[in-house]
Amino acid sequence: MSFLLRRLSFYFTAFLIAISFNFMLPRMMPGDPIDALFAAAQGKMDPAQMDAVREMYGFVDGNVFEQYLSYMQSVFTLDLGPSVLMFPIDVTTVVGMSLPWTMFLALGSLIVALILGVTIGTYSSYRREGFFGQFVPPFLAFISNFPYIVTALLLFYFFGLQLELLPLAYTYDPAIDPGFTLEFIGSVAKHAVLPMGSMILVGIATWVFNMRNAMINVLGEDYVTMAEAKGLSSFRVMYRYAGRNAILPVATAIAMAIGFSFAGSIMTEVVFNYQGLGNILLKGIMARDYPLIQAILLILVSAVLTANFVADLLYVWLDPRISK
Amino acid sequence: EIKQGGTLTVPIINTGFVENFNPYTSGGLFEGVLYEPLMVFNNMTGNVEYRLAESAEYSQDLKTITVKLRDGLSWSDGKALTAKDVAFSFTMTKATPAFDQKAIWTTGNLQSVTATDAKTIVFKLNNADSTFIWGLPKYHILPEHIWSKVADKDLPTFTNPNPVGSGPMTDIKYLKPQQMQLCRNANYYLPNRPYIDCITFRSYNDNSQVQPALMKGEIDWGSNFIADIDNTFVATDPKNNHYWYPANDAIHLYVNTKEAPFDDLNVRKALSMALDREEIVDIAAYGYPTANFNAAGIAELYGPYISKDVTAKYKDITKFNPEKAKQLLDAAGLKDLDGDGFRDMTDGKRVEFDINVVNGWTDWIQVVQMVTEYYEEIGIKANVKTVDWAVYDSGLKDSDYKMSINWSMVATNPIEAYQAYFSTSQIGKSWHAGHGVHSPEIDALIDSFGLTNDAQKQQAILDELQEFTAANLPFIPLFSNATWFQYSTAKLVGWPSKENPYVQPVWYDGGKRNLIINNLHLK
Amino acid sequence: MDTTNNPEVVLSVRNMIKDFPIGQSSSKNSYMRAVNDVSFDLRKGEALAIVGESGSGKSTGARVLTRIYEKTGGDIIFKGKPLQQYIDDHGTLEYARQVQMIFQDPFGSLNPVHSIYHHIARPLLIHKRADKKVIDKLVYELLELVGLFPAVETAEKYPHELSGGQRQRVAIARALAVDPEVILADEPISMLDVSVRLGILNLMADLKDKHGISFMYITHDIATARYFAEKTAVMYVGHMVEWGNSDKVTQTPQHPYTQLLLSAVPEAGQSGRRELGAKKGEIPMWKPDTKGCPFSARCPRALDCCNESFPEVTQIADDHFIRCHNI
Amino acid sequence: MNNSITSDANAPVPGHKSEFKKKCHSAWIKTKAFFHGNPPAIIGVSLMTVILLGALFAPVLTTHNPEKRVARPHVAPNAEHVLGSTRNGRDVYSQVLHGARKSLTVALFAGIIAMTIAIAVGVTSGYLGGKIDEWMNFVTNVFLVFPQLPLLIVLAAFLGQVGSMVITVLLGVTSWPWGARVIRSQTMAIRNKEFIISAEVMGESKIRIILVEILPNLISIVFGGFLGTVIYAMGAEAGLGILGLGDATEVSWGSMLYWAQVSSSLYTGAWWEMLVPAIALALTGGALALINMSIDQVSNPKLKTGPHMKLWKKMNRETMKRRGLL
Amino acid sequence: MKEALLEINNLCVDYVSANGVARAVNNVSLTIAPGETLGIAGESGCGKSTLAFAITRLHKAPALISEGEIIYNGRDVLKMSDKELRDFRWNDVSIVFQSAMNSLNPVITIGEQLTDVIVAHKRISFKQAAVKAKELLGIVGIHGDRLKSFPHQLSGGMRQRVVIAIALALEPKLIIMDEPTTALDVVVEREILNELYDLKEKFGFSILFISHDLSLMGEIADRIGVMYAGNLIEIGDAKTVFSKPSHPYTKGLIASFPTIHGPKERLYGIPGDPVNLLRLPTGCNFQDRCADCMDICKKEDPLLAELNVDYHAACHKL
Ligand SMILES: Nc1ncnc2c1ncn2[C@@H]1O[C@H](COP(=O)(O)OP(=O)(O)OP(=O)(O)O)[C@@H](O)[C@H]1O
Ligand SMILES: Nc1ncnc2c1ncn2[C@@H]1O[C@H](COP(=O)(O)OP(=O)(O)OP(=O)(O)O)[C@@H](O)[C@H]1O
Ligand SMILES: [Mg+2]
Ligand SMILES: [Mg+2]
Repeated sequence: MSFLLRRLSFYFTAFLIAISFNFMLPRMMPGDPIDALFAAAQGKMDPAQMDAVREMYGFVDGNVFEQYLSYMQSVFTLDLGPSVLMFPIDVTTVVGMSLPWTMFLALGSLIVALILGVTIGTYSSYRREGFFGQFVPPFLAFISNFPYIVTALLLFYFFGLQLELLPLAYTYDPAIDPGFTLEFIGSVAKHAVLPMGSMILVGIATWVFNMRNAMINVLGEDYVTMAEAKGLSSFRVMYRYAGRNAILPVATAIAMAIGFSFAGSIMTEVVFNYQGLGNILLKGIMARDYPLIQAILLILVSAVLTANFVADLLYVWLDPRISK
Repeated sequence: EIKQGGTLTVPIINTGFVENFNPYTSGGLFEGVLYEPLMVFNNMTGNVEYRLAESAEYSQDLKTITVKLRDGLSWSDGKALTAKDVAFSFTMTKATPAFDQKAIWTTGNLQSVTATDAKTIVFKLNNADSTFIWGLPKYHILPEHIWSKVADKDLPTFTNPNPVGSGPMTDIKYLKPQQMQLCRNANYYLPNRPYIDCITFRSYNDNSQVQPALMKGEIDWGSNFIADIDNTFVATDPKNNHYWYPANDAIHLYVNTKEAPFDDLNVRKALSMALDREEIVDIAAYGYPTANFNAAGIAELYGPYISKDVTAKYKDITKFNPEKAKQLLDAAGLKDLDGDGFRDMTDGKRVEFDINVVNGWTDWIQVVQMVTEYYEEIGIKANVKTVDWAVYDSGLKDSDYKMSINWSMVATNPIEAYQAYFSTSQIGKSWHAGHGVHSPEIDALIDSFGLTNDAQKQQAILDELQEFTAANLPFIPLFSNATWFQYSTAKLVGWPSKENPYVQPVWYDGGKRNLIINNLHLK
Repeated sequence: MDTTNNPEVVLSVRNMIKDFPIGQSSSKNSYMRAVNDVSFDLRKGEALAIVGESGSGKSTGARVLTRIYEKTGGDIIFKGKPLQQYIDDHGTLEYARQVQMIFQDPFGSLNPVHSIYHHIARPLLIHKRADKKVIDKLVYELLELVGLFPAVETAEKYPHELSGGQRQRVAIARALAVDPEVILADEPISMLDVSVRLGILNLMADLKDKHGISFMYITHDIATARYFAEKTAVMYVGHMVEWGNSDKVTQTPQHPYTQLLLSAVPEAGQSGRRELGAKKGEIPMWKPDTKGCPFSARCPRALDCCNESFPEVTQIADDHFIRCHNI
Repeated sequence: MNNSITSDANAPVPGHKSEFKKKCHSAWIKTKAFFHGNPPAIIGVSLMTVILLGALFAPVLTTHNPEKRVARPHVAPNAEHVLGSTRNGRDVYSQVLHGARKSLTVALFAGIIAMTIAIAVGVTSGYLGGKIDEWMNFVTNVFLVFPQLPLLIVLAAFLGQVGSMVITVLLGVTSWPWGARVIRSQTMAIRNKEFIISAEVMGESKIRIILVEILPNLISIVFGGFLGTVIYAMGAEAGLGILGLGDATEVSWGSMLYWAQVSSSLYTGAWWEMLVPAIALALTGGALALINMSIDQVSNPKLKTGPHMKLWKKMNRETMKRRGLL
Repeated sequence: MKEALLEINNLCVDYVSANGVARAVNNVSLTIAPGETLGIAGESGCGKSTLAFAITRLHKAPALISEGEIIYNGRDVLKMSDKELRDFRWNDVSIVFQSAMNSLNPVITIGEQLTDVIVAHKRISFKQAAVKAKELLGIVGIHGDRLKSFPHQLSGGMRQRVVIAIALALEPKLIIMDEPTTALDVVVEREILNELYDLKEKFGFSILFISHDLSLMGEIADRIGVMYAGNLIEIGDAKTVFSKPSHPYTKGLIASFPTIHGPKERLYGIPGDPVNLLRLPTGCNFQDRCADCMDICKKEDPLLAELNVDYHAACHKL
């Protein structure tokens, strides 16, 4: 138990550091949202109006320490103020709108890539000498080194534009009303194929290699040989005796991968105009929408920390050797 | 015989739609759609298209404007739209400076707005200003019976749920993050208008996504840069896919004349002569914009106002003539002293400067890249400097640049552009005034424009300003931007076009799009 | 037993205690006592064998002596001076030179990325035993001394190119390089092939006899203890329970634990089930405030007092000591 | 004893003259062994060699100035422009070679920075342990759980236009924690190895133990981590470039992709502008990944494959036949 | 001699490595009778474990059983199909691995590791198997509650017993024990040996007992085989191998063990180092270390010759 407590306190401290950093970030950088707003308006705004607008958005200078305190307060009350980009809508609302999609995209692709990768990794290490084990992993290493965006663009171009097989944008067909209907779910699935597909393509190799390395270490262990000597079926040996142990080191990597997956989703969302966090993050950055950027970073940090914590729990659960 | 019905689909570049129908904070999404303007100044035809207003008149001393509304106006909820609403709409922005789009209150020229009767609104000004009226369409006419209920301090964050407007489309059918639809206003003041039933906004990230949407026929009206449009868009359906790119704002290279060697007029001339504008337009901008050979600071957008004499007189300056440019530079004493292929100042220091351009504005970056190549031909070392917007912005305003690419103002009348260019009061405030060419006479000349309502006198002033600009050359003209306008006649017709240029087809201008929406109908 | 001033005694340990923290809290009971009240003398040219089962604190004792671990209590007297004083006078490096350690694992005690030459040359350089110029010769001499021929070729090899026995010889040569007074050999042969074990033992015996080096020989193989060492000490859960002349300890064991140990040793020709003279039981974890005799739980002769106090030292014969309540 | 060692210590001895030669030889043998029967290594290293040579000799190999307009926009590959021209009329072939220089430099230096920090933190923390370890480990973990790429995007955007220098440093200082963690755990494993303890007992200084005794044992994971970081940095540079957060006027693979994207080269049929840098990236990344994979095969003895496996298969087949099982 | 339970004829096992093919087991022939304990002794790397693995055909690449046959009850193990092999394993021959403590999967409860072998071979439910498992643990002196424990929660000795319990699960005819007690303390070792004596009495299985501890071997085995560099160099009844060894290596080996009780004198062991399997000399493998090496030893491989009834050794001197 003290193990978990210690981890928890670590996460909390890390969280504090992260959000403090989050606070400092915009204040260290040049330019403010109003400038950006001006750039976007390309001169259609009267300069005399700028200060008024600045005030409207709440960008008035003040004591940094006071700002910090009120920022902290806003973080813990989840009241992050209005977004600049979508003024006067609350950042919380904006984020709440896109977060589910990003979670769906990032976690969905992570899970699919994980399952596929682990399966392929297990198999390719079991049949290491065969064609599969010799060629599939290097091939995947190759595929996954296309940058996210390029993979996404290529898929977008070929499947969306050329073959017209799959939709080009959005999370679902705007003509359909969201709800628990087959039509809606189908539309969501159809719209997710390309963005998820590109993320899976890029992500899968990591798991193949992680799993393969872990498996190969485990396959040499005595307990696997013993399981074979016991006359168990090779399926049981592969999954219960070898895979079960090989998944352990892979489990720690999952938490880490969540950060990467979110990063990947930023890129893919932009390409596929997927209404997720990444999409608005990038727009928010361009617009210097600090409240929005801060909120999204906050969410990312919390997500990664939570994922790490869950991974810790998972590890404790998976590995009985860790003291409880 | 005009058919009623049909839906217009347009792309909106944003991060998704949210429930905010406040016209001042929703990024211009509803101007001319949900909210009808008082009038539209049509720069394409030179006419004033009266919308809610029936007329607008200046008093003799140019200190009073009397606006008369049409008969029988009503809000979409059926309540009458009166002069009181209009007066309220203008007064409201006094308490909310952020809404004061043209700073009519903040800069103090507007004294009062009053509704003298149900149809008449009177604007009283402190000083005579014949240009004041051009700012009126920027203010949204809002129903007093709704907006007066909102406290002044809450106005900026007021999201105006269940909006009531006077525009052609006021019925919000649905709003999803990626798409929203507005349908016709049953109480629209024009009979049978709009012809179309609904307008659908689709959200896109950027041009690169609008392009495939256009190609696949998902949208009817594009206002975006589309690469290689003939092949990618028109070719997919030549009968219905069209584009028309009339000239828009003029793009110049701004030169800081306070610094050597740009303080030498001949050097500026040489830098202008070194450029092959046709080629730049052709390569860097796919040939869509029009090269600008007018050294007078304005371009095709202001066509009727351009002085032919001035253009002719200074046409050599804008003609591609590297040999002449070299001669001028030689004469200016900029010679290659150390034989590295680049010219040096008389003190032996190489002439080398950066051309500022905003990071990410790729069309301009390409233009500037080409410019540097041309300058290299005449032995001038120029570098492309891509900077963040904030840096670019303050550079122009604080005159902290040697050369910077920039656009001129799009306004109802070129005088506004000249105001921004030369008024001493604009130094440090506008991007256009940092070049260092100013004089009290010019200030006076510009100010005199607003004191008259006589078109001929005004033109004379403009001619003089053009002459002054061309003679001093603080801007090296490059080209007129294109007005990006792609349209599909697959479903709807009535678009403005080269053949029927009834308005400049700018989606992002509420008044102009209002005219177009009113003109579109089923095929 | 006070032999502190005996010139023959090189290293003398008095009531040494070593605690290890367990868990996070720092209360008294969160320590385990790996070594408790251990005293012995190590004479010049003499070997002391420490035997005892796994986890009885043998290695810990040796590691305290080489200052890998800090002692918790007791005194270590080196060459007539308390250890701290000796170090103050002569420096850490000098003590490190005088007291060398040979590790249990010949596969782990040589750095796989360095040649044998490096392994032998480094101590010579650290302790400035030789000039860079003449160092080669010294290295070869050392290798030959421990029976690694041809020395030049061996020196160029890497650890993985040597067999276990050869590696252990390198480890010995490395210890010898700095001309130590004391060598602490921590199970130096337990990982070796049966056929080469004896070679190492004989080599150490030669070094002891011919070069006067004192050995502390740690093992749980009581037969080799008797074979190699003049003196033997038997440890159980951090305590010395019986010690003295090796033959006496192994031939006439008096402590019930020693007897148990000896009775368990397999012997050819004694086929069949052999009852152990002790109860089954787990080895206790010794804490600073644990009372009694550590063996009491398994002891067939346990008395009531065995749970109360740790027995005093009793001399039962010439050079034969035991700590037991029930002799 | 004392005498036996130092007696004729002054006599000259045949030195270790041949040591260098021998080292070279053994290095050669090791290299040969590394490649033998290790197709990933062969493919990876040859690919990488080609790419590196191309980058190194870019000025000689290129046909055009990569930063100059030398053709009409979007000229399809032809004899004059083997890989076509960009929208801006630049020669794609020349650009991709020159771009390699920038992209690889960024990636390599980011890798070096990251690995240096990782080694410093990892080894110190793993070896010294105690409070120092606790703190360093904490810092590492904090860095580790930070979502790096989004952060990078934000940072890059806030810094405005960022040149390759800034990207290098940003990538370098944000990519080290993973390596540090792996190195730390390896160091902790090695720290308790007897050869380290015996060096300590011998009186080696801490710094020497870290540098001479521990570090060489970590070579393969350091190198593996380095390659991993390089791959990552290359992808991240490209990603930032494509998002327009890099310096579009520099010629790098990232900026090439950026221009390819803004000029909609795929839609306009100018696939070469997009695909060439993309494939260059993928090839380099793939090559590095293959090398990394082959290093794994060498450093992890259980992964060892080689020509002997072929022999084994052959022998196995023969015996199976003999037993009538085939 | 009784009908053999297991008969190994001319078995050869090769390890194919990058540096060449090493023959870890060379032409080994032996038999094990029902109820007999055969000890295989020999130093590290001489091929004992390799031989043990070969019997249940556990070798994977790069190891290869290249020659010979392994006849169990008239069937050649090497010719069995995968299914037959799975049935044969553990039902007929079970194996206690060297370092048996590590042959338990650390993340699976010992209960499951016990029951799954029963379920895999018998048509019974997990519940019934669990009852049986509890019984088995009781046999080796561990309380049935321990079924839910993970291996790390048990001491080394207990783990060793669990492994033995698993080996007994299907009551096989032959149990191969590869150095089952080397990692343990003498006291624990003794406890386990006692257990083993009892079990053997109860179940009557044969044991192939592998160890390099000759004293232990002399105590437990009926017959002893001694291996050197892949060859079986001497095999015969335990007493004779111990008291009157024939092969110089066996002699050396026996002389390498100091005893507790005997006279204390200097022992000489065997000089030199074990041979490298990749660079075997022509002739006898032991020639370099042998005090009585003759010319013929350098030319010809000595063959296993019958010296006595059921007593074989391979040396040119004999
Ligand atoms: N660094 C340490 N921290 C905590 N406990 C330790 C440490 N080193 C040893 N111990 C504990 O101290 C006790 C004695 O260990 P030590 O290694 O001295 O035993 P040993 O007699 O050498 O055993 P072996 O024969 O297995 O080597 C053991 O219970 C061990 O767990
Ligand atoms: N996987 C392998 N690849 C190559 N050679 C191997 C492999 N496994 C074992 N060997 C070699 O085969 C020989 C016999 O090994 P084996 O494990 O059978 O020895 P052993 O007699 O059981 O030794 P120990 O007493 O140490 O267990 C050794 O020389 C060893 O180096
Ligand atoms: Mg020990
Ligand atoms: Mg073995």
